[in-house]
Amino acid sequence: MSTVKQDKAVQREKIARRAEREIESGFYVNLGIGMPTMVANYIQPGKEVVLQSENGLLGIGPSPYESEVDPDLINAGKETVTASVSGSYCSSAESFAMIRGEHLDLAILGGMEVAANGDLANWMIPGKVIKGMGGAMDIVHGAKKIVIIMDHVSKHGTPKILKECTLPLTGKGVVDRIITDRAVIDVTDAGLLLREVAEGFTVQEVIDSTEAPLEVSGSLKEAGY
Amino acid sequence: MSTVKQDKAVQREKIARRAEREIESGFYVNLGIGMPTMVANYIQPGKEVVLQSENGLLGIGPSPYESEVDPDLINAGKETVTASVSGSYCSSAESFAMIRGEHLDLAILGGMEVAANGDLANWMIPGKVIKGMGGAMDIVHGAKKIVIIMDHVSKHGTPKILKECTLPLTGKGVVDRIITDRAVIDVTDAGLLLREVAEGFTVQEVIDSTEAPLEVSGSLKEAGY
Amino acid sequence: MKKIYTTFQEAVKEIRDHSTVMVGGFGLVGIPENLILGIVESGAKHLTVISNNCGVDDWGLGLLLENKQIDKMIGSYVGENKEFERQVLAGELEVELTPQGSLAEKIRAGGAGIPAFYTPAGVGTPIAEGKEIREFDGREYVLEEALTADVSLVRAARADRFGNLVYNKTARNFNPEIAAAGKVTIAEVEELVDPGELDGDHIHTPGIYVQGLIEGQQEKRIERLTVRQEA
Amino acid sequence: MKKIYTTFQEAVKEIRDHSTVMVGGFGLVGIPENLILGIVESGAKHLTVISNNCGVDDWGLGLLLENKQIDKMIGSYVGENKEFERQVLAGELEVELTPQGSLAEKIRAGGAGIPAFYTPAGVGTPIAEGKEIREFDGREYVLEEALTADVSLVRAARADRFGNLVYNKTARNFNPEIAAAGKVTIAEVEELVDPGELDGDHIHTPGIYVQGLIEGQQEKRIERLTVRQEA
Repeated sequence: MSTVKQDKAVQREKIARRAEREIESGFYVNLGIGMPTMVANYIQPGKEVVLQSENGLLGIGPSPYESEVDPDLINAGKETVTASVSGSYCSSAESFAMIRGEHLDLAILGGMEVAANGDLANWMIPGKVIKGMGGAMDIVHGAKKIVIIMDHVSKHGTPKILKECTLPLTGKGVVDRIITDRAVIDVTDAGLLLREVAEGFTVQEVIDSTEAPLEVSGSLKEAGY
Repeated sequence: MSTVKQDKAVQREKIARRAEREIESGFYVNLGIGMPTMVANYIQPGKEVVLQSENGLLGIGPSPYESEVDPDLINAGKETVTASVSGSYCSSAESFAMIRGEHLDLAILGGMEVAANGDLANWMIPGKVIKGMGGAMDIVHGAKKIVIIMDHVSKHGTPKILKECTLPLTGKGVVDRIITDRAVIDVTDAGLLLREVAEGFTVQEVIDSTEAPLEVSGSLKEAGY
Repeated sequence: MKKIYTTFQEAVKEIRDHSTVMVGGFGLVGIPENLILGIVESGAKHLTVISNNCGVDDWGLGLLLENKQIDKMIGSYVGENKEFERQVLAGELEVELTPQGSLAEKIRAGGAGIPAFYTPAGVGTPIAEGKEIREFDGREYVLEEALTADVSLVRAARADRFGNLVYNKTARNFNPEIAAAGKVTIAEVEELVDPGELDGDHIHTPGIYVQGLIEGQQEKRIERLTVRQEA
Repeated sequence: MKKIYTTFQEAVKEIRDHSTVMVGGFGLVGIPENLILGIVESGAKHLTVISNNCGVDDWGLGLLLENKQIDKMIGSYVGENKEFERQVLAGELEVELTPQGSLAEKIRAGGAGIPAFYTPAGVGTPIAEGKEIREFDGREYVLEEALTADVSLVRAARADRFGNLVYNKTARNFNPEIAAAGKVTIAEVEELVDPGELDGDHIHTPGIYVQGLIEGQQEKRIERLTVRQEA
């Protein structure tokens, strides 16, 4: 593995571990496909958490042993999974009734861009082939708290937290908190509020790599994770 | 039993037996509370019929033997019933999804008044205490065919098939066929069409006891039932 | 693991004066008998109750009527109850009659984050007065809005400590939709079983909708016993 | 008793050129594998297909794409399929992307006689363009209309001859809603069981929604096998 790739993996783990701290015991949580799914690996023992998968599984268990694999049992990322002891199945309409009705405490999703007002873009890039939004547009309206996890800047080094999104939106004003490799930022009625800065970054570095104006919290946590 | 009551029972049986002929083998049918429920007693052997009860039972069986009674198993008239071998249960929202989605082939309901345009009134009489419409307003929109069974005239001898309903409506333009102790009448785009006259009545008697104009069918069946 | 209550009065403690309460059941079948008794004991007043029916004079929600705890009732059929009639005529009780299917769908919508939907039921009747009528594909429909509750009370046959519920036969009725539409939902269950005993393919109400559980002995009164003779 | 088919081509005979067809499944899980092969054999063209996904290049609905039988696809995620991409770019295939929850609810509405409903999903996005936006309780919602199909194809684990269906785990997904939204619904089932073997409390799709049945051997291809090591 190259150093760059290794760094990338370390960075993703750091974000996932920080995101895990958003999950309280007793929570029902939807984790998006990709990096958000990784968060499940870091859930602290002792926390009682029920993970929902929008394809109709409430109570995702660990990956199956080879001998346990059931091709009829997958998560929304189409990976084979198991069900937890409390697990139950439902149809897609029921699953999204559960989501849209705001019965989930938390959804942790990936992002391409987040704007100062909480707008989220994470489903399409004009000019590139459209794959579809899947359940993202429903889920952003469907949990009591929406946390977006992503790299703070693009692979070209440009900010992803913007004054206004440039990509087509997934949802308008839906994001509550952004967690990146550099910072934890809340979306408030007064704009973005910098709550934590990650180890190895300064407040100024975070501000410089964020296009949208950042208010610094009075209780800012430095080297927070 | 007085003669009047006996006559009444005979008349109800006559209507129920005629209504039974509306049911084809393979049909899914909802029978309203009261006289319509009686129709089930006359279903010909050999007809495969599934009866739906809007409280969440698809496949009503016969009344239970004393030893079979389950207080959790009732029909929409709140009578203890059994489930047929094909029987399944569902929630109220699912039951009315089934109804509203026009998956039932036929509903046979009682009526207070029917108008020439198919309007039905069968749920309230102003000034009398309101009991509620129950599922009637949904069911009248929810079967491929709506048959109303009722006495041809009120207990005061006045017509119940009218130019226009005088009572608050249950549904507008919903009735397909009316079956009474005197006649079978279809609601058509051109108005009411007299299809059958019951034994013991003449066409003129039916016309005289019907306020709405009646077209007489070219293939009229006399002494039809 | 959900909160397991041991007294019915404690189980309904979130129901306060002026609360909106949804209660499962069709007639007396599937009603949370003991939770209703818990409300009677609590004495909470000025309630808005959403339930298909309103019990009978001496059982079920009829007990709350008798005790004058209900200000407003939303249901589809209330004809089994003389005290109901008396209070409506005396102007003591407000009643909002709703077609049964619209009631079930309004409650489902409330739990499912759908603020409103169109239905054919009630078009051209007094029920549609003051509501939007709209044509789709040449047919008229009325706009109906969602219903939710501060507290929902349901009854299930079996439950596990995760709040998963299974109903018995036609005792299911309004219970699943009502469980999903309450900000707080308490389930009275006939039997609490061990984790893993309920098959995930057979759960009617997943635990996410349930905040508290209590075991209760049911009377299961029969309104219209109808039997056939043994052969 | 429902019609029991013995060949898949006969089972899909109602699917003709220009038919609208709904197909159950999420990814490759819960798809009616052999009924799809039946459509390939039938050669019916200019189809509108409604399904959450469109299979992969060499399996599931991807086979219909390969065979150029689809004119229009309504789904939520179509990213697993290179031929899909090629046909969209070449203007050979029309695609209507719909948020997954709205898609599921539009199909449910189609089966449930609800012509339209409001949902928050898609407000402020390209998906809401040209659609009515309406405020309820201070929040914006978009109006979405129901979807129905000429023919619905679903897959179940078990069925009886009355058409009652039971699904296995996450192979349930869109199947129950799709079964209810088809004018004609054909179910491919893994096992046909004797009348009375299915518990009435455990039926996922009641027989009223099903017009025909056929038993089929499933390949059940796995898209992303993910396992953990034995301890």
